[in-house]
Amino acid sequence: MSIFVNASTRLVVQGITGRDGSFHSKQMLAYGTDMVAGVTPGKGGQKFEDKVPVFNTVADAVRETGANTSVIYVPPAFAAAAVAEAADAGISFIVCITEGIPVLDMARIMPFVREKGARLLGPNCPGLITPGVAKVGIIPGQICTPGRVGLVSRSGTLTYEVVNQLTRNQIGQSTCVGIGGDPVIGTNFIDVLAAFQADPDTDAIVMMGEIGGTDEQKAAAFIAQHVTKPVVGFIAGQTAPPGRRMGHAGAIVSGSSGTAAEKIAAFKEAGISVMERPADVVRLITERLKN
Amino acid sequence: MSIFVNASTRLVVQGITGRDGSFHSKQMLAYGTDMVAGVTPGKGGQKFEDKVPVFNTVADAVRETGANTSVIYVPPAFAAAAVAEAADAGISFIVCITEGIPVLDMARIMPFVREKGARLLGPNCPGLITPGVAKVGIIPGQICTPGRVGLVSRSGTLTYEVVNQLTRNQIGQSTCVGIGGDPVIGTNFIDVLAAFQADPDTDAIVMMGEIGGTDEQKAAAFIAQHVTKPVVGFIAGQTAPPGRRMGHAGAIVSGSSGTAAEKIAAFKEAGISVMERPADVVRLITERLKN
Amino acid sequence: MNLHEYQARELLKAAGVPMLDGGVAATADEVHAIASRIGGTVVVKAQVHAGGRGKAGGVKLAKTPAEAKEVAARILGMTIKGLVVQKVLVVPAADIASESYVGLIMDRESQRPLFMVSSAGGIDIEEVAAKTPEKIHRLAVDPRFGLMPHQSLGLALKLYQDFNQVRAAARMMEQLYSVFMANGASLAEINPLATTSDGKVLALDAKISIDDNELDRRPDLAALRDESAEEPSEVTARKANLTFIKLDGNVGCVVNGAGLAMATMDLVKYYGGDPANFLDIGGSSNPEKVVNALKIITADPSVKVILFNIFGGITRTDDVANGIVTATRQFKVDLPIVIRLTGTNEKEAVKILEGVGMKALNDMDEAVKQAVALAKGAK
Amino acid sequence: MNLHEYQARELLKAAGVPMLDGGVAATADEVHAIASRIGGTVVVKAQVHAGGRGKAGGVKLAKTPAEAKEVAARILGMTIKGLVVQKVLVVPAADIASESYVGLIMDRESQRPLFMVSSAGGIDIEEVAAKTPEKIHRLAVDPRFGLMPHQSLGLALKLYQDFNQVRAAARMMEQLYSVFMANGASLAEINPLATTSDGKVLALDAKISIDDNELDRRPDLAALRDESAEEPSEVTARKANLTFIKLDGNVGCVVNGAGLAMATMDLVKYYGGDPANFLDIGGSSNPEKVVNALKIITADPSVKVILFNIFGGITRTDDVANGIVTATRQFKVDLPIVIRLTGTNEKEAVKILEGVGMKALNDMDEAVKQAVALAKGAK
Repeated sequence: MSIFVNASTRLVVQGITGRDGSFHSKQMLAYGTDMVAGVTPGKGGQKFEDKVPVFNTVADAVRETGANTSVIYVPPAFAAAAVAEAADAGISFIVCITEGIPVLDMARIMPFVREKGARLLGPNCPGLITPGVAKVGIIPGQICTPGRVGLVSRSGTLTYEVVNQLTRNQIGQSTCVGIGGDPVIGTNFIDVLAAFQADPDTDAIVMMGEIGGTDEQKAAAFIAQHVTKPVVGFIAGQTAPPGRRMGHAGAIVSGSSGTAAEKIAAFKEAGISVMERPADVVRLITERLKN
Repeated sequence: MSIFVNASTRLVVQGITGRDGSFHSKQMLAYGTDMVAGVTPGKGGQKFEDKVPVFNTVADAVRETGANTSVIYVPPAFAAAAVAEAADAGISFIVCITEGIPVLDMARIMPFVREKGARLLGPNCPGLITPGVAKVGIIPGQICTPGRVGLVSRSGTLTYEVVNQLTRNQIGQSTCVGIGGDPVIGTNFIDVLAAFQADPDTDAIVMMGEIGGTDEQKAAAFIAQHVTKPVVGFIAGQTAPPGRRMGHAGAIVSGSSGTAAEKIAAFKEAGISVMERPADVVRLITERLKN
Repeated sequence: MNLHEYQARELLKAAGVPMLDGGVAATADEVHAIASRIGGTVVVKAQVHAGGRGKAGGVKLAKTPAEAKEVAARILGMTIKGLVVQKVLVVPAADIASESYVGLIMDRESQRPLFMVSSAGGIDIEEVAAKTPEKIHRLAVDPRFGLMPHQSLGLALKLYQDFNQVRAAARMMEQLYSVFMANGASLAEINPLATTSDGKVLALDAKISIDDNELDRRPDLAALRDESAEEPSEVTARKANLTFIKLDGNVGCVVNGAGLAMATMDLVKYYGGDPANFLDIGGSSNPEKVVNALKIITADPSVKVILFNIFGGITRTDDVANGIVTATRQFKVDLPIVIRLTGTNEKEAVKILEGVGMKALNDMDEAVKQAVALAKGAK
Repeated sequence: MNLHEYQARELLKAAGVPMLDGGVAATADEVHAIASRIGGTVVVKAQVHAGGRGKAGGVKLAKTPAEAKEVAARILGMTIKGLVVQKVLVVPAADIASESYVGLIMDRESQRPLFMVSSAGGIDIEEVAAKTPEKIHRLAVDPRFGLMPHQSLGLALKLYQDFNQVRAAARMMEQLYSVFMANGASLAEINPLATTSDGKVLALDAKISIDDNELDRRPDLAALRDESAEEPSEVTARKANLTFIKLDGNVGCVVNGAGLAMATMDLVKYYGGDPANFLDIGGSSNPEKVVNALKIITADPSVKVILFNIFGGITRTDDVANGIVTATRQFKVDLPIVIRLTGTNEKEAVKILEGVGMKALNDMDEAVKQAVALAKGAK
């Protein structure tokens, strides 16, 4: 199968009539995603591309079309509210592409999303794709091919780079997931790793991290304990300058952690094969799948 | 046994050094309640009545004394915060005596109390008493006697009146509970009725209602469905003038409900024996316990 | 505490709710000035804490300042449901195309602020609710998250089709919610929420009630209380921290606790008497309260007997006894007093009363029977 | 966006945080005036967005207005960590009895605002945290309920024994939290939170950072940005909506996406080169951004080659190609440009570039290798 999106995904696009929303909605439609509805307040009753009904509210869309998954392209000032709207309307999987959402907006609505039992992917993420089945977000469909490698990444375009390497070498993907790099996100590495571990159609996992924070170290510890499938990893930012300090508090919270070296060491300790450059993914995955 | 308070109740008094708090704490102590701590911020380290240690915070009290039940006598402006403090400190049963708490304060903290898994009784209630075991609140201990009739009431002094009638006629009580009459309360009739129904040491229940709202009708419906023990009921306010209307909204919310006649009818329909006056409780309980 | 319409308008206006500019006046001359400033037809509205003002003649149209003055002269001083009109609000007459209803109330059941909205607004909203409840749409707001944008939009979509009107109404609900929460309201209503023939959405009338428990910490709101618009005996009672409601009988009741007070009135009736009032001296004990209670009750000439029914809990019966003794020393009480006391510090109380030659009963039924008999004997 | 100390003080002061009255000045004469007004010994503090001001000589005591003027003349214009001091804050010298630390930061892990407090405050707080982490007390605030009174009291009890000081500190944490939430802060710190020898609790220094994502909807906060206190190339980049960090190498990089940008720099290094910068043109595509990116990179004389690495997703590669074409028409680019483009609208992009005689590579490794070789050849 795949994780999070599959053949029963019924997608509603929030912000379907906006510049980015309409552009990517066309691409998602072209890819064959089962897009059942769009939402733009004030444009209820229209049809997008002459086939997708547009509603004023997500609640209307869910009631009329049975949508179960949403993808959000609304501007940053309204995006957190759009996430809450989707969760309140009973959407169980929400993908928020929007970049630049105030962090406190997200901190305020995340507990609501959790209480409603919804899963949020993002924000500020490229979404995800289950090649050949459904594309939800902005990952270019043409670089993907169906297969049995699961991919999870904190970044957008770096994900594409690695997926592209895999596809060009005939290594297909079960699902490719971009979790986004914002301070407050709905789905983290561990959530995705657990889903891949449980997915019978994923044989190996590629995990793309970055410098900063300790999410990669936590994911490595999770992998050591709970993931039996082979994992290949990458950390971007080995040559990046140290980030600006966020007062004393930033230093106190993060301590000395967050460097590429520390993360790579954690990966190695957890038995993850570490790529030195994106193109290494092919060799390493091939090796790990052989053993 | 009893409900809510029993031999394992370890009580902390919030506001133990105030006028009402100290007066009633002495009475609770005299009754034999296992009062393990008091809390008054700024008075940590003192001893109340030379034996009960006073702490600055409920968390300190819980850590040092293993308190599991709290009773609150702090002034109205701080009382909702005191409830939240108790819940956050891990107190599982909180009794709030304070009258005059702003309703929105309670509306804001109730979800917190629920999330913490605590039960709140009140506010603006007389508390409860398990005769011979523990008194938590302000119900006069001398009017109670141990036995097998459970009592629940929306009002304070009316409860005493009825308990007094029972005691004078040698009908003992398992637990007497005053739930309070505020718009937002932590424990309602149904919660208490369910507890009495489940309590092997309660044989019959006395329920004291008032005009206004629909809680008594809902309780009656609950009794018809879930309570097999005999119930005797009273509704105060048969001759009271109708309450002031709260705008159109008040009329829309409550519709035509809330009169004594309607409540008495609901009681009768649910098989509850209805007292015409407080003194009737003795005759009715005796009758119902015979059958 | 109910606010006057003009006070509610000020709170809503400060929050940005669109409404017509008006003015409040206590004299007909002031009304003339306001109507002149506004120009055109105005509405003169009595500011009283009573529903059905319009039907009672307290709301009138006036085409000219002179007519407004004339109308105001009639309304000012008028009595509506027992309350004298002291002030009027003067606003431009609106060209109304439709009337909606928006109400927000603290709901006991959900324990949350509850929105009720209907596109069938106006003075008959209660009839709409009773006969066609499906026309009232409800939403309980979770105070942890506040009124979320999709919720206000969802409510507004129940009222309007035009999206400019939808957005305007949604914004007003957010403003109404913020006024409600920021001022500790128990009720906030806009009725009608009107559209004008040129498509604008406006609040034409507003009603706000503040939770009395907020007033101690909000002197700004407490200052809005208009005592001239209240029943004098109730003002006195409130100042003494007593809950008092005047009734038609002759047995004056002084009870601690609302439930017991009602049960006492019921028992007076049960034994053939008629209660003169509901009076709850409340929980915390304070001899001064008893003195004030006696003052209020003895001021009512129809009272023939005073019945105390005190069951001590947080109220200490000795405090009540002391209050009775103090009161009878401060002023002469010519009426018979029947006292029933039991509970906290009962022994001390009985001693105090016996010290001045008064007797305390222990049984409620007996005390009520005695009081009823005395009231009948006095007739 | 980091606020200056004097700006942070103003936000905290408006919320009621007690602090010493001071003044901000851009000239030594103004400092003299402020010091005269204050009277007594003052502290003159450089207002720059850099830590370790004190150690760099940017914070000085002055006993008289004349000395304050003299000190200010030295500090104003001084360079601290590459930033020129444009303004100083002048405050009375406090008689400090103890120094505590209070910090509030948006915490990734709990996804909540996280308080960190320590009675061991002052400039060495990071060392305290590293060596004796048990001296730092933490509390994540649930934004659904806000900072509850028992929580602020609990934090304050970690700092003080004296209950007046405890209450004062608790109140300041509530004020700090409200400033944090009301202004979309990502950081708010008071360090030191000092007690004076007469027992008062005061905020002596404050630091606030605002989430950049808040600024669009908060022009009041955006107006606090002091561009004179920033690296000029970074100001230009920010205005063009680019993320730019200058580095020491000679391979100028233009990449879309932070992760790919870092991976590109890593690959430059991997193939023996040195990146001249980190530059992320971001998600949404806009030819103008590319023009600005090229302007910023070509302004750096050490750059020998420009490397584009664009993987189209939300960014359309044809937009980027158009941007390159536009830029090379607007101004002469003397440097070799290596372009790698793939993804969304790739075919159109290649066509656009070929139309002006430019070539686009498809493989990242190949492009990086070419760029590194060109940079080396140019030396």
